[in-house]
Order: sequence, then structure tokens, then C-alpha cells
Amino acid sequence: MDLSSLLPELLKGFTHFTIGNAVMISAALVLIYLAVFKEIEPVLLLPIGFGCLLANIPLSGMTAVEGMMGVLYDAGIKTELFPLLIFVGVGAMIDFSPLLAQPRMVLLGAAGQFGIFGTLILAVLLGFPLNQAASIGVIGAIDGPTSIFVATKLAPELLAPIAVAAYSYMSLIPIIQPPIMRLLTTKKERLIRMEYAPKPISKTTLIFFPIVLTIVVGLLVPEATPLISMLMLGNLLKMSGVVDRLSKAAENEIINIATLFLGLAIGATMNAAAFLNFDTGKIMILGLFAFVLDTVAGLLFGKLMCAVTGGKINPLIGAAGISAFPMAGRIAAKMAQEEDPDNFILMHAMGANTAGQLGSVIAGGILLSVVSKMLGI
Amino acid sequence: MDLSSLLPELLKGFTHFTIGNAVMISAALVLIYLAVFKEIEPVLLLPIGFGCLLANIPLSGMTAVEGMMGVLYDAGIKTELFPLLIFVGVGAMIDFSPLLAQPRMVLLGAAGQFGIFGTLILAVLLGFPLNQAASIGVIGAIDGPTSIFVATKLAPELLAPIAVAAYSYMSLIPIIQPPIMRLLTTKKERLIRMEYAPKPISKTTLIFFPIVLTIVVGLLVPEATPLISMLMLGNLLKMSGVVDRLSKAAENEIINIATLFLGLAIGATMNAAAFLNFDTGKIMILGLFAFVLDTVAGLLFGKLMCAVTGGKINPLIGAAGISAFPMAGRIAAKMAQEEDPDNFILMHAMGANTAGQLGSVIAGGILLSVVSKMLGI
Amino acid sequence: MDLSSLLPELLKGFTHFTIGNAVMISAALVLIYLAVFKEIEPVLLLPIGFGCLLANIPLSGMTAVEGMMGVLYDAGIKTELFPLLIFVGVGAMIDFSPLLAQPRMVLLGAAGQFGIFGTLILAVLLGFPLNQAASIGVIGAIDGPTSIFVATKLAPELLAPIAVAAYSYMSLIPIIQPPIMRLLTTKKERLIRMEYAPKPISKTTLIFFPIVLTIVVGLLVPEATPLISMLMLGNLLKMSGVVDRLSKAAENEIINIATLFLGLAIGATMNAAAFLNFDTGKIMILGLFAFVLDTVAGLLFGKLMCAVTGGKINPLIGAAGISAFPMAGRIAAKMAQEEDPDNFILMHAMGANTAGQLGSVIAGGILLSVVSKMLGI
Amino acid sequence: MTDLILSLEITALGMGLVFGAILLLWLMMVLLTTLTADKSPAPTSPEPDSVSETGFKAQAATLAVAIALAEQGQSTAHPLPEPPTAIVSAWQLGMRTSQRAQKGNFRSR
Amino acid sequence: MTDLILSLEITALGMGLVFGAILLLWLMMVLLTTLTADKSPAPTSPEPDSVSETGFKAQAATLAVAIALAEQGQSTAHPLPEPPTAIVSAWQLGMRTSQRAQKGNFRSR
Amino acid sequence: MTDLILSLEITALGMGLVFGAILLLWLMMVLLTTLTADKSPAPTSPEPDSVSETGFKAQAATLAVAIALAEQGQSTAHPLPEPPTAIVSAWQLGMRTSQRAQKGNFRSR
Ligand code: NA
Ligand code: NA
Ligand code: NA
Repeated sequence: MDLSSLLPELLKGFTHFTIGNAVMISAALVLIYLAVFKEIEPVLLLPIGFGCLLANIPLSGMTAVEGMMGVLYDAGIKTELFPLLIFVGVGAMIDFSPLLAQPRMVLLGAAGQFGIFGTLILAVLLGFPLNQAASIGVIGAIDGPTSIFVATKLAPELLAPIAVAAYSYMSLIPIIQPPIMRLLTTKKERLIRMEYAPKPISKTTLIFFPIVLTIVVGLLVPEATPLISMLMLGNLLKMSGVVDRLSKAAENEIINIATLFLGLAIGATMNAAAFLNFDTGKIMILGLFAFVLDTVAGLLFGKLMCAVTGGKINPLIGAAGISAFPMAGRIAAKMAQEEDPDNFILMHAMGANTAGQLGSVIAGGILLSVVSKMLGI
Repeated sequence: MDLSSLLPELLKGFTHFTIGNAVMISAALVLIYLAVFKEIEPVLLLPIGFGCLLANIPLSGMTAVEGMMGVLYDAGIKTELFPLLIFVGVGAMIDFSPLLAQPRMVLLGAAGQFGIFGTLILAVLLGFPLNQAASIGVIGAIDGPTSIFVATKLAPELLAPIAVAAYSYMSLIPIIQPPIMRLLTTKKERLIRMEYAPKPISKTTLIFFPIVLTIVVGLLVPEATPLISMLMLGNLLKMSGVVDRLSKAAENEIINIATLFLGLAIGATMNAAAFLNFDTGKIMILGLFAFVLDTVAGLLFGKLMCAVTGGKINPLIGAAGISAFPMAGRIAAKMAQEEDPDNFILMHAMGANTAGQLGSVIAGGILLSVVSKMLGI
Repeated sequence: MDLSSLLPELLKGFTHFTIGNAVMISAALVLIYLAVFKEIEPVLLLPIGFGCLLANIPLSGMTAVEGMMGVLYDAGIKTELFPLLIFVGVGAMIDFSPLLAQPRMVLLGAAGQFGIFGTLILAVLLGFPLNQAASIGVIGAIDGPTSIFVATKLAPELLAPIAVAAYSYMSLIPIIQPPIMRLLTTKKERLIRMEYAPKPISKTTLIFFPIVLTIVVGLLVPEATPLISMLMLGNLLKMSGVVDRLSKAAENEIINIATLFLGLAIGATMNAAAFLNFDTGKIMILGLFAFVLDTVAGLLFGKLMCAVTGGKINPLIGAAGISAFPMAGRIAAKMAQEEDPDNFILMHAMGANTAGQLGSVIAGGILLSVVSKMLGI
Repeated sequence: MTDLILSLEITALGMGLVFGAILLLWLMMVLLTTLTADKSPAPTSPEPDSVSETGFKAQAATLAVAIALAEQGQSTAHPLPEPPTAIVSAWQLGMRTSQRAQKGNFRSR
Repeated sequence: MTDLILSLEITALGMGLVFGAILLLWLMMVLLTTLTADKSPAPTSPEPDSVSETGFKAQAATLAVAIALAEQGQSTAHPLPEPPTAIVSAWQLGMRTSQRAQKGNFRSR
Repeated sequence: MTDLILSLEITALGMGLVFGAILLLWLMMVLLTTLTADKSPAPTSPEPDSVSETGFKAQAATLAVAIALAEQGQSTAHPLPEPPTAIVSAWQLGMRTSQRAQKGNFRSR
């Protein structure tokens, strides 16, 4: 054995380490810092950050097909199992009664999807091919699992930056939204109080809702079926009240394990060689644009509803229609209370927020359908 | 882009929707209704019903090989992992001490399997080939995981109707059994009180039992090894008292997740095109017949034991020997108490019921062995 | 049907049963006995024993590629997922503050790895090829997941005896270590009291430690990255304090399920035909030798540190540097207290013990790296 | 260029379809809540007066407190009342049954 | 026709084997309970009198109440006493050990 | 023979590398604890005196009791205080929010 021939072997970790790896590890540290010290979506950013760190340690073999991250990726991302399982858990945590009590709020869930298409156009203008542009647009759904689901189908090569953008910006909503809200609404609008005297929602309604919604959306937009059905399955498990075991499993074991593995596997795609390029930068900027556009569209539609109803709708709840449940709903309610501590619009905002969740999934499915058809995929 | 060419695309969900799909979705709604509002085996019928609903939404892609239901099917049904994992959990919930305290009760667990073979004969008469007839017969084991296990080996094409029949009828036991019990036993027989002065069962016995049973049954009926060993593994984890972590995982996380996924995957095989045919109807009727026959055989054997022991055995406990743990045991005890509120035969019925669980697995293994040999599979 | 031709079919379980099977089932019963009645590492020895039992029931089909044990093996051992997931859970249970408070203790974690290399040399002398000898040597890491991880890479054909040796001896530490400790240390040495006035460890330090360690070890020994990173991931989840959901999932659901399945799958490789041979016997003896050598090296290094520091280090804590967290640390503290009930060296022993855990993973990675390079694997 | 036109078409079509689907959902929700409404009249509620007195504002205040608490991270894991599940616990019943029997009977002799 | 004969043969053979196997199980159970019975005599039980007084009927009544409760869905998730597991908690001990040390020592300085 | 020489070389190299890596770890740990040490001085601790009085021995005794208890298997599953997680409970907050609203409002009418 020749010691001099072993030296390169001993130092291989360092000799294969690139500046790109250093940059990506710094990015990983930023994500972990945001998660741990700023508590920004830690359940997602911490695993993503750690996965990114692992992907940039040379020669560890973890991101190879037979490495741990490769195994997790094939098991849960390529099959789309992880985002769908997360949706089962999210569904078990959502209550649709504020929305069912004020069905017109559902319109705000449609308005909050303009960002998807606006971003798509901009991405095309920046030179992205249509399949990639559409995937980037879905960052504007402001819904992690939907973004991952659509990107896996249309442009898996962009999965990492899209997922990172979706989740990072989603966690920055408390910073992104308020200035836009102040800019686009007048103080008078923000002071609008809203009646809340909804009709009672029966348990039967809450049980039928997820079932009927699955069938209706499934027939209207078959491509949205996987996402909407798993969200509704979780909701049905919870609302039925007869399968406590399963609904607890959905909102605990299943979502926790799927979230951890999904985060690691997504993060592990952030290898410097694949991730560090001009496109990633563009996607990050486009993603931010998508969030702003969604908020703007939601607020403008809120103002329209305010005008149409003769000033009975506080436009702030429009900003809650973007999905990002339940942060967006909370922020809208908070903004109203900042102007007038006695003004409580939380229930309306939550109605708009759950509508936004539904709208995001539907819009994702429609985009998938239309683009697949056009590209003949 | 030609809008007129997009119209079929937009309506594809509806244009591909068949009457069969509508029928199956109705069936799914019935299953969900039974689960949620009648609380009939909701942990199974709710996922099965929801899976059936998904399988009949056209073009959702969920039941394709790479769709979520296809992935779950390949991961847990084709490999038989889900029924076996469920058995680990069931084993951790069964206590064999009533049976060990009165070993002769084990005979009732043999008598309760006549339905398997009676149904097999009838299925052959109705024109089913032998492998399918045997699989249909195993519905008479009145044990979900065993039915799925055997059907997967002998006739996977019939898995959906067999699983649905097994679980639906199992949940209808409180409706199916009592009339037969009243018909076949006299009031005098139902009034028989049973001594309960069993010998004490030591912790050592309870620990050795699952181990020895695995070896004995494994050597006698190798085909029954997977089922019996997983049932006994769960029981050993529980009874040993030293692996609390694992036994809790078995009776919670593992069984809950396996049950949810198994239900969805089974339900998702109930696509109209594959499910809606004359055979399915015949299987449903044969399955009901199997349940009735099992109960009759158990009761008649109970009467025989009553006669042989000079009236010391209440024939009602014969009906508890069919498996379907613990419902069947409870119903036998209830029937006795209806005649005489002071007559407590629950411990005897539970002994017969756990014996039925063992008998079902053994009979399933024997059938698998004999039929495989005859058909040269 | 010819009944006489069926007889062999009926008795096949017995006719295929070999003396080897009987021997292995006896071994399985011993493992289960140790687990249940002696409470020696029951979470591992019970599943391993039960898996061994199953592997020696002829014709059950459970250890075939498509059988349950085969499926678990392919899913979690071949992919190395189970040992790595176990490490995530272990990491969530380890606290590195005693080590961080007394960093020099880390040296004992290096000394406790001599057994690996001593055993490797001996294994080569006994005629094992280099890849097998190295795998056998890693039993001396005294760390189950590391042993399994390295053996899977270098000599999967020896996985069963290596895993069994590693876990059995690990659980025999309270029996193996004390006599050696008494033999190699004087009463005066065992009476040495140690100051414990460590500098305070901040929460920030505890959060940074797993991240920095992953990067440093990852760059130094890329082959150790999977093991060390999963250990550190679990630790980070716990120490960050912001992802309670995930850290609870890691130390409960994930580790419990992975442990149960790993034990079963490892045990199921102990088929008589493959396991019962001269090599297995040699491996068992070599494994015991590795444990003794590790303890001796640790103690001698402890004595060296004692001499160097002018008698300020109690050599007993050297024996805690072997890994086997937290048993080894506890035993060292116990031995000191046996001599002098007022002598508390637990914190020092725990520092050495966690250092041993790190040292074992690093040594495993180094061995993997060096041997792979030499053999051109 | 073609892609830009395509993307504009997608936007028009997509947002149209989103609004169309959402409008259908609205209709569905109205129908559903009407058809499945509780037949039992409101007065069955045990404490209707106190609620109507304290009114909506008080409830919203309660809500705000709940949010504040949650934001401080003082939430418990399962704040919702757990619905009873009869059949689900069938297995557990069987277990408990025999366990009780064993304790009260087999062992005590 | 052949299938019918075959199925009859399967029935005869199958039920025979089932009964045969079950009889062997019976034998096994008798042997097992005899061989592994507690050597310690009954009086070691802490409360034998009260039990024999109240008798079997009372226990059965207790059981019936338990069942009734369970059927009403008022069951708690883990009614059984959890057996102590010494080795299982070894990891937790390690955790706790160092945590205590940290709290009582590192931080307090 | 070649293998023996190889294995001796592996041992020398391997243990050298293990010690080398561990020495680097030592350095890393010293740097890390120095750089990330709490800037806040010790007196901020709420109970510094009582601790220094009772001293290390008392703490160690506490520890020993904890170990003894754990060895007797009387450990509870989660002895450590659970750190608050604000964002994690965001979903739960949403759930609770609407649930409260539903109870306090929709149903009570
Ligand atoms: Na959205
Ligand atoms: Na049966
Ligand atoms: Na070691």
C-alpha cells in the first residue's frame, strides 16, 4: 500500500468540494436558521435545509438512486405519495363550516389564483418553455403540495427551486402581505365591519361536503382528483367522527412522517451542480412576483365585492383567498383589528381562506389539464 | 388554439362517465353511509367506500399503476403486507386466556369453518373454477385479512368482491346471527348456565402460547404460517410485557395506517368495468350463504357438545366459533342474557371466539395448501 | 384424487424440517428467552428471535423474495433505510451536553475503537477475506446500526451473524465489562473522584453542534455521512425545539416501526442452511473478542489519561468510550460507586459514552472507505 | 412568440374555468347546506340566550384569545373533543373484557 | 363435474385436516398450561377473599358494565395497565440523565 | 500473508485516521462552545445560590435517584418538558378557530 496514493483518497471530501457546494450549504444554513431561530415553517424548512446540506457533501452517496435520499425520492416524490399523504393530514385539520356558512366567500378563492396565470405569462416572456412556465406559475397557488404535484408531472427538473420558493414565500406571508394590503385599501375600507349571522351548519352537511365535493370536482377537473380527494378524505375521516383512529393517524403519524421525508427528499435535490443556475434565480423572483400578484388580485376582487354589495364586504378578506391556510386568514383579521380593535372579521377571512385552498387545488388541476393537452403530454 | 377542440377536453370527465360508474358510486355512498351513520365497521367500510368512489371518477389516473391507489395496491396488497400488518395489530389486542382456561372450546373453532367448504362446493356448482371457488369459500372464514391473503394467492381477479363481501357481512353479524340462533336453539338450551371455574393461567403460559402455536401450526400447515405467525407476533409483543414500545406501535400506528391504506386500495379495485358483472353478484350471495352456513354449523356443533356433556354447554357459544373477533363472542353472550339477565356466558363465548380466529387462519392455510397442490400452482 | 399421494403433501412441513432447523429454532427460543425473561435488549432480540423462528419453518414462503420477510429485507435492509431511520430516532434521544462541556472526553471515543481493527487482524488470520474481516471487525464498533450499515456494503452474506453478534453482545455488556474493569484497574484508581465544573452549554451550541458535526465529518469521511447525518438530524430535530411533531415522530413511530421490521428481517436471514456453519461460530467468537478488546483499549487509554493528568481522570470512564449508549456509561458510573458510594462520575462517563457513539460511526466510515479503496469496490 | 400567445390563451381559459368551477361549487354548497340542514329548530340548543346576549363580539374576543394563546405556542396537542367511536373500539373491548376476566378471576384464585 | 367431485374431496379432506389440526392444538394447549402453570399456590394473591365472596356473578356484572360503557363509546384509548419496560427506556434514561445534569448544573451557573 | 500485511496497514492507517478525525472534532467542539456561548452572564440564572450550596454531590444524587427509578421501569414516556412550537400548531389553530366559531355561533342558534 502506497501512502501517497492514499492521500487523494483521504482528502477526497475536500477535493470534490466546490464553491457551488459552499454556496448551497450556506443556503441550507439560512433555511435552517429561518426555521430554528425565526420559526418560519420549521416543519418544512428544517428538513429541506438539512436535505440541501446533505446534497452538497461530496461523495456521501446519499443522493444516488440507491442512497437514502434517492430511495425516499423514488418512494414518495416520484410517486407523489408524500404530498398526497400530507393533504390527507391537512384535510383532517381543516374545518369548512365558515365557508359553508357564507358560500359566496368561495368567489374569493377563485380571484386568489390570478397569480398563477400572471406568473405563467411572465415566465414565458423570460424564456421558459411552456411546461416549465406552467409549473413555475403554480407557485402562485401558494400551496406546497399542489406545487409539488404539478411540478412533478410537468417539469420534474424544476421541482427543487419550485418547492423551495413555494414553501419559503408561504412562510414569509406575514411579511409580504401587510404592506400590499395597506397600499391597496383605504383606511375606510379596512374599517368596514361585517355582519356574521350565518345559518347553522349541521353535522350532516359537514359529512356530505367532502364526499360531494370530491365527486363534483373529480368530474369537472379529473386532473385535480388526486389532490382534492385526499384533502377531502382527511376531512371526511375527521368530520364523520366514527374513525377516530384513522383521523388521528392522518393528522399525526402519516402527516409527520410524510412531511419529514418530503422535506429531506426535496432538499436533497438542491445539489449545487443542478440547482445553482440562472433559472433558479429567475424562479425565485417569479415566485415572489406570483405571491404579490395573488394578493393584489385577491384585494382588488375584495374591493369589487365591496362595491357590488354596497360596502358590506371588507376588502381585506380578499387577501385571505390565496390559500396558505390558515396564515393568510389570520393576517387579514389582524389588519382589520389594527385599525379598529373591535372589528372582528376572522370568520369571514377563514371562509375565504378555505375557499382559497379549494381554488388552488382546482386551478392546479385545470392548469395541468390545459397544458398537458396543449403540449400533447 | 381552437376552442371547439377543447370542449371535449373540458367535458371529458362527464363524457367518460358511464352508468356503471354511477352505479358503483352509489354503492360507494351506501358503504360510506353504513360506515358513518350506522357505524358498521367504519374503519374499513369508510376507506373501502371512498376508494370505490375514486375508482369510478374517470380519468383521474389514481388507479393506474403509477397512481396513488396503484402504488398502495402494489406496496401492500400484492405483497400481502397490509393484511399481515393488520394481523400483528389484531394479535396485540387478543387475549387467549379464556381459551387457554377452557381448552375444549377450541373444538368450536373447527366447527365454525364448515361454511368455507360448503360455499366452495356451491361456488363450483355455480360454475366458478376451483381456484376462484376456493377463494370465494374463504369468505366463510369470516376474517378479513385471511380472505384477502388467500384470494391474493389463488384468484387476485376476485379480490375486490371477496374483500367487500367479507368485511360487509362481518359488520352485519349483529343482524345476521340472532335470527339463526333463535331458530336453531330451544329456549331451554339458551337458558343453560355454564360453570366458570377455570384453572389459573400463568403469565408464562400466555408468553409461551404464541411461540408454541406458531411452531406447531407452522409445521402442520406451512401455508398458514404468514397469517398465524403475524397474529402470534402481535400477541407475543403484548404478552411479553417487555416491548411496550413495539406492542403500542403494532396496535396503533401500524394497524391504523395499514387499515386505511388497505381499505383505500381494496376499494379502488371496485371500478365499474371490472367489478360490475354477474360474478360479483354471485359472490355477494355466496358470501352471505357462507356466513349463514358457518353460524348454523357452529350452533349444531354446540348442540352436539351440549348433548355429549349432558347439557353443560350452552349451544349459543357455538355461534361464537366463527371468528369475527370480538363481535361474535359478544352477540352469543347477549342472546343468553336476553333469555335470563343473570346468565353470564361471555368468558366461554370469548374462548370460542378466539378459537374461531385460530380455526379460520388454519382452515385458510389448509385450503390454500390443498387447492394449490391440486391445481399444481 | 389419490389420498396416498397427498400424504407427503400433508407431512411436508415435517419432512422438510432439518436438524439444522431444530438447532436454529432452539437458538431463536434462547434469544426470545433472553429478551422476555432476562429483559436483554428486548426491542431487538425479540423480533430477531421471532424472525429466526420463522426462517426455520420449512415452506412457509415468508423468506422468499416475495414473502413478507423478503419484502421487508428489500425495503429496509438492502436500502439501509431501517438502520438509518433508527439512527434518526437515537439521535433524538441523545444529549451531547456532557460531551460539549468536557471536550477532551472525545479522545476516549477514539480509543474505544481499537477492537474494530484488532478483530479485523484476527479475522484475517482465521482466513476470512478482507471484506468479510472488515465487516466482522465493525462488530467492535459496538453499535448495531453501524455494524449493519457496513456489513450491508462490504459483506452482505455475513449480515445475519454480524447483526446477531453485535446486538447480543451489546446487551451482554453488564456481564462482559465489570470483570475486565476490576482486572485492569486498581482500587485506588477506581476511587479517583473527578471534578465536575463544566462551562455552561448554551442552547445555541446544542443546535449548532449537530449541523457543524455533519459538515465536518461529512467532509472528512464521506462514507460516514449517511450514519452521522441521520444521527445528527434526529438530534437537531430535538434540540431545535421548534419541530416537536417531527422529533416525536422520530423517537416514537419511526424508530419503533423501523426497529420491529429490522429485527424481523435480520432474524429471517438466520435460516439453518445459510447460518449454521463454521464461519458463524468463528464470527460469534470474534465478536466477543472485539467487545473485550474495545473495553481493554478504553481502560488502558483511561489509565494513560489518568497518568498524563496527574491522577485527575478515573480510568473507569475509559470503558464507557466504546459506544453502546447509554449502557456503557451507566456501568462505569456504577463501578465507581461500588467502591465509594459518594463517588459520582456519571456525567464524565456519559461524555465518554456519547464520544464513543461518534467514534464508532467515524471508525465505521473510515474502515468502509479504506477497505473499499483497497479492494477496488 | 407562439408560447406567449398560448400562455395568454391559457390564462383566459384557465381563469374562466377556475371561476366556472368555483361558481358550480357555490351552487353545490348552497344546495348542500339547504338539503342537509338540521330539521331540528334552533331552540334545542342548550344555551341560546346567553349567547345572543353576549353576542358575536364576545365570541370573537374568545376567539382572539385562543389565537393569541396558540401564537404563544401554549397549545395542547388535541384541543378538540374526541368523538366517540363505538365500533372502532370493538377490538379494545375484546382485549379489555378478557383482561378484566383474567385479573378478577384466573389470577385471584 | 370433475370439479364438483374435487370440491367434495376438498371438503372432506379439508374439514378432516381442520379438525385434526385443532385436536392437536387442544393437546398442545393442555400440555402447555400444565407445564407452564404457576408453581406458586393461590394464597399469594393479595385479595382472594373479597373475590371469592363477591363471586363470579359480580365479576361478570363488572364485565357487563365495561362492555356497556365501551358500546357507548366512552372508552379511553389505553385502559390496560402498561407493563413496565426497563431496557426499552434505556435511551430515554440517557436522555433524561444528561438533561437533568444540564438543567441542574450547566445552566444554573 | 498479503492480507495480513494489508490488515496491519489498515489498522495503523485506520486508528491514525480515527484519532486524527477525533482530534479535529475536539478542536471543532472547543471552537463551537466558545463561539456560541451565551453572552448573558451567569447571575441571570434564577436560583444560582441554592445550587452552589447544595453543590454537585446533591445533583449527582438526584441523578442517581432518577436512574434508579428508570431502572425500576417507572419511567413515564415523555419526562422532558415539551418545547413550545408556534408555527407547527398553525394548522391546529385554524382548526380550533373555526371549531370554536362553529360551537359558539353556528350551533348555538
Ligand atoms: Na392560491
Ligand atoms: Na371462521
Ligand atoms: Na465503539
